[in-house]
Amino acid sequence: MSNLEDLYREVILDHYRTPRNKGELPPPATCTEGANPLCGDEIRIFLDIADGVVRDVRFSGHGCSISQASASMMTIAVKGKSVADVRAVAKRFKQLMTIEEDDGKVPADIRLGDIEALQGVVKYPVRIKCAVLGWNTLLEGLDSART
Amino acid sequence: MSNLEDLYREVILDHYRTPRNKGELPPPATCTEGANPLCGDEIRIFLDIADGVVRDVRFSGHGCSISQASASMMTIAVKGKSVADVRAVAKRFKQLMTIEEDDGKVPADIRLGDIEALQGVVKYPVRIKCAVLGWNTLLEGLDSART
Amino acid sequence: MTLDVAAVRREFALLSRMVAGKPIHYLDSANTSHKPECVINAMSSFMRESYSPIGRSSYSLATEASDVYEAARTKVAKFINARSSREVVFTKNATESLNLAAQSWGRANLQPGDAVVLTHMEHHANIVPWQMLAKEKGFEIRWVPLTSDFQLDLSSLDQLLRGAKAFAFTSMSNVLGTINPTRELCAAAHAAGAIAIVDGCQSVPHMATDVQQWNADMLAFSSHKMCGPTGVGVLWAREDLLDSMPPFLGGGGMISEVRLDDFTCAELPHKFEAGTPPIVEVVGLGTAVDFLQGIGMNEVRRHEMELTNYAYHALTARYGNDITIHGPVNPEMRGATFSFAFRGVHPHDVSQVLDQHNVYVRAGHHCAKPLMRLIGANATARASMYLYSNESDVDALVEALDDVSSIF
Amino acid sequence: MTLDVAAVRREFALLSRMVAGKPIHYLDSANTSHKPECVINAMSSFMRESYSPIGRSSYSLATEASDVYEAARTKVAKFINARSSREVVFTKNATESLNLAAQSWGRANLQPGDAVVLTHMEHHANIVPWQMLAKEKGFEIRWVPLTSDFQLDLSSLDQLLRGAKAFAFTSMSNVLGTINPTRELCAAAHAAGAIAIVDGCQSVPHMATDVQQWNADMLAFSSHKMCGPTGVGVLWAREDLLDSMPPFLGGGGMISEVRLDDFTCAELPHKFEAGTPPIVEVVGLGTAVDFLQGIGMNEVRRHEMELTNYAYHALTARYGNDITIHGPVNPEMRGATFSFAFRGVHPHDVSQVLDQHNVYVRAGHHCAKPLMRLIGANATARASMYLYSNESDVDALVEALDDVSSIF
Ligand SMILES: Cc1ncc(COP(=O)(O)O)c(C=O)c1O
Ligand SMILES: Cc1ncc(COP(=O)(O)O)c(C=O)c1O
Repeated sequence: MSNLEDLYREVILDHYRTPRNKGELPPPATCTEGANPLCGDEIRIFLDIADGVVRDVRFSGHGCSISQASASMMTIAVKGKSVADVRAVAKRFKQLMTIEEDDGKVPADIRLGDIEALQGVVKYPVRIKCAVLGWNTLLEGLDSART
Repeated sequence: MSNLEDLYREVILDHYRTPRNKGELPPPATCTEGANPLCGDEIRIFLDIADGVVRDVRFSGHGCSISQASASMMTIAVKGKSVADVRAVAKRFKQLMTIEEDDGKVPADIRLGDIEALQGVVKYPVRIKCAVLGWNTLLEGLDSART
Repeated sequence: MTLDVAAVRREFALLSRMVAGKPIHYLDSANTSHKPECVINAMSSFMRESYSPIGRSSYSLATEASDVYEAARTKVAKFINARSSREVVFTKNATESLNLAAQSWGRANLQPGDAVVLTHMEHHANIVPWQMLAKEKGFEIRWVPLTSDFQLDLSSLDQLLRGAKAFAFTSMSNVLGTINPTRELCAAAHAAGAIAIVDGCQSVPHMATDVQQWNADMLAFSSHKMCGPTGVGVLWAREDLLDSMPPFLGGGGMISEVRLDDFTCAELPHKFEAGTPPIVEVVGLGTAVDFLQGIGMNEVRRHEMELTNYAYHALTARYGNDITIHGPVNPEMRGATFSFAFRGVHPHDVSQVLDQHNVYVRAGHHCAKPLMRLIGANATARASMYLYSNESDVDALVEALDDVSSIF
Repeated sequence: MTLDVAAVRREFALLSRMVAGKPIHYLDSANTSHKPECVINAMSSFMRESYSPIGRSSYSLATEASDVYEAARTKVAKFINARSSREVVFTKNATESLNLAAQSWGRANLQPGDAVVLTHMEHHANIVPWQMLAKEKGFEIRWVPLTSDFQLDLSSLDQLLRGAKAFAFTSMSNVLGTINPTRELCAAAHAAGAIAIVDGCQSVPHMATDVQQWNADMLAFSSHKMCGPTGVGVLWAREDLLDSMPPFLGGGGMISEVRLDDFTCAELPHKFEAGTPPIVEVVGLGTAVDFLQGIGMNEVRRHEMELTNYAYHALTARYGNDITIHGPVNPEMRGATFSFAFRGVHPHDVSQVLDQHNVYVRAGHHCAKPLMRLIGANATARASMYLYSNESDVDALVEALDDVSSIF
């Protein structure tokens, strides 16, 4: 057995094996596509937003355990939250992934919970792209929903 | 004093300082241009050919001592000779310069005389191109005179 | 005389590197190969003792360096049995070689209504240059499909080639390992009046190459995959073809005359070598060719065939239906490159776990997205071997895959 | 702190090579520079210990190598004060960089009726790519003339720039040594609505570079002239410009998606780096940048200015009217590159005699035929110096020229 426990934590493997909110949402929900050209991973994020709140979210596509688990955990973290809070969670997550600096702008009460299990990814820089794929696609989805 | 005596023999420097047959010939003499892109040398060979004999020859242009001396000596060697003999001399010269192999086809009585002073050039491969510039242009001139 | 793999490995310092106290198993040679000591030393000593501009300066140091550089060209020409070293153009990599073919030959020869035939197993380097030019010129690109056993499907080749001006294909797939019948494909191209452009990246490093026996028109390959340095590639082409082609990059060294209003080109092969060439890298490539020929390309091929056989059986014996190898079974028809799917685990995860065991395989689309789509995979894991690979590399792969099973 | 040339020279093994029992005097650094031990060692150790594919594979060895490769990009970006390392594209040499500018930016932006402005002192690398494209696209090329004291004649610049889309010029002449007012030239280009493309081959190795202070749009230079390896060059360009440009070479690494009918490009800078890059050479270039910055570019410049002064006076004091130096007198306005005519002796003969004294200068047109025609020379002899050159090199040159007098 290798020492990959840091990367492949039990909660991550659980989300990978049994992804939550996997599937699609019919229009008027928005659909946003994302891809990681390096490894060929592709993801679609469906968002049902009303009154500034993410009422429902789904994801589909294919990818490695990290991208799938991250997307699955992401759906749980954002469902039912205000768009502003969702953006804050995403920002905090990117800070965890070390690709954004902590500029002190994310409110202290925004917590990542289970998602923190992904912090082991930071030791494997190529995998960071896998972990953030769903989140970047989510942010694009929020942008396009606004316009 | 350096040991360049092999390259810059007295007869070569003499032809360089006092080139023979330098100048032009009016039409119907042919004029053929040659150039060495590496060092920028340019030469023109004027040929007056009648009844298969090179009745007169001149050269003009600019170049280093080797190219100028070689052209000057060449004019002396070919003037008054039959075209066939001129080709044979040129071939023998290129054999001397090691850029053509001796295939035994040049008649034994074709001699280079003074021109053999140029054999020191062979030790300086880049200068071989200088030495043969006039000769290659001469051969082109013979070709174009025929057609 | 068979290849002594232990002796060969001693030439490759990197292969005895230890990571986390354990030996490494480099199984990514289809991507790039390691460099033997003789190549590294040739480059260092050249830089320490003989480095100088080539071609342009006439002092003794420069003449000496030019001779070494041109001697390397002659070595490369002999290595592929070219008629003359004037047919050997040094580029920066095989990708530039193929772009040169497309931009120079293609732009001069292709019009709307024309067709270029590619195959479904091409590397992006032999696809994108043609797509870029097709956008500009409006010719058609046609694709040779594959059979279910990972060979080119030649049943409709003559039809595809009808009216085509060029057939550009790989001599060996970098994903499947499939060795294509290059000689027959060249003949088919010629029968249809098309030229044959061979992407030799995967075959030239691994087996003897004879462009005259193939009767090919162009061949592209990279130094860095054949024990040579990065930064240099080769385009070989028939001399008359090169002569007829317009220049590709403009600059010093490739001209004969430059005036304000126009320029004329230098002779071959300089016409296609604009600017200061990769001097040291060409010297290194010359040494790599000596190294490979010292061993013998037939020995290299034999060794890799044995290893292919060993690996195929080791993997399938241990994992049966849990592993799917995308490529031909018969080692005679394939190189030592294995793309595989393992128990539905994503290739990225497979390679991550293998990495933990110092088993280095590539995971991804291998720059062959059209092929990936065809075989229904978004990515594969790929283990690829070379003359320095041995059974212990294979054993380590087989063993490490077990850990993939235990995690996923 | 001034540059300790003796210490610097110890880093360059080749400079202490003896030929025929005598030391050598390398005076061809404008052509290509020698390599310090640190660069040679960085390349060898990288090949022995860390060589691996970059970008495409995800195992630890590959990640490690990618990091070193990208760190070199950052070093180069800082060296020229680029805003971001995404603006730094690795090519094979400056010639490719300038062809990239012409073929990608030029083909997308130039139409019949447009104009590109060049100067009379350009290297063929900054002439021929534009001539090639002009043949295809039918735009006009205009030429900035020179003054009698070997400067650009700027009196009619605004007129020449009127309606021009690009102004491409060298920051330092490789023949005359003239340093051009790059910042002012960029401003003039912009005032006319043109982009400014700087050929930095001769200035970047010899003095501090600040693309932001210049307000340039593109800059091309070569590693091999700045203590780095052959096989790698740089194109820097403003990010928004690079973003707007179509790809140049197609292949692996530069794509985001490839389908049978089309492809999309990768992000910067990868969009312009098709195929396996010169991995080891980029690592070497990174080390060369460290080396130069360790010494300090202002120190390099000061040293060369002193040497220029020394050489100018040594040559004219000894030979007076027998020597004609084609270039500015004032060392503040020129680099350490001397093109000269000597007593009417052909440059080829001059360099031949100098070679006999191990004094290595270049003779020829220096890839600047339009300039040669302008100064009325078919060829010149050129002695060019670098941070490792010293007064003894100059003395040897002066002494050896005496022998030219004695033969001719
Ligand atoms: C001013 C100038 N531009 C361009 C080049 C071309 O550089 P490279 O040969 O490295 O492509 C050179 C050097 O030869 C040069 O001096
Ligand atoms: C079949 C094939 N063609 C082309 C290439 C491109 O070679 P390079 O990246 O050296 O230009 C490769 C390797 O990546 C390859 O495997």
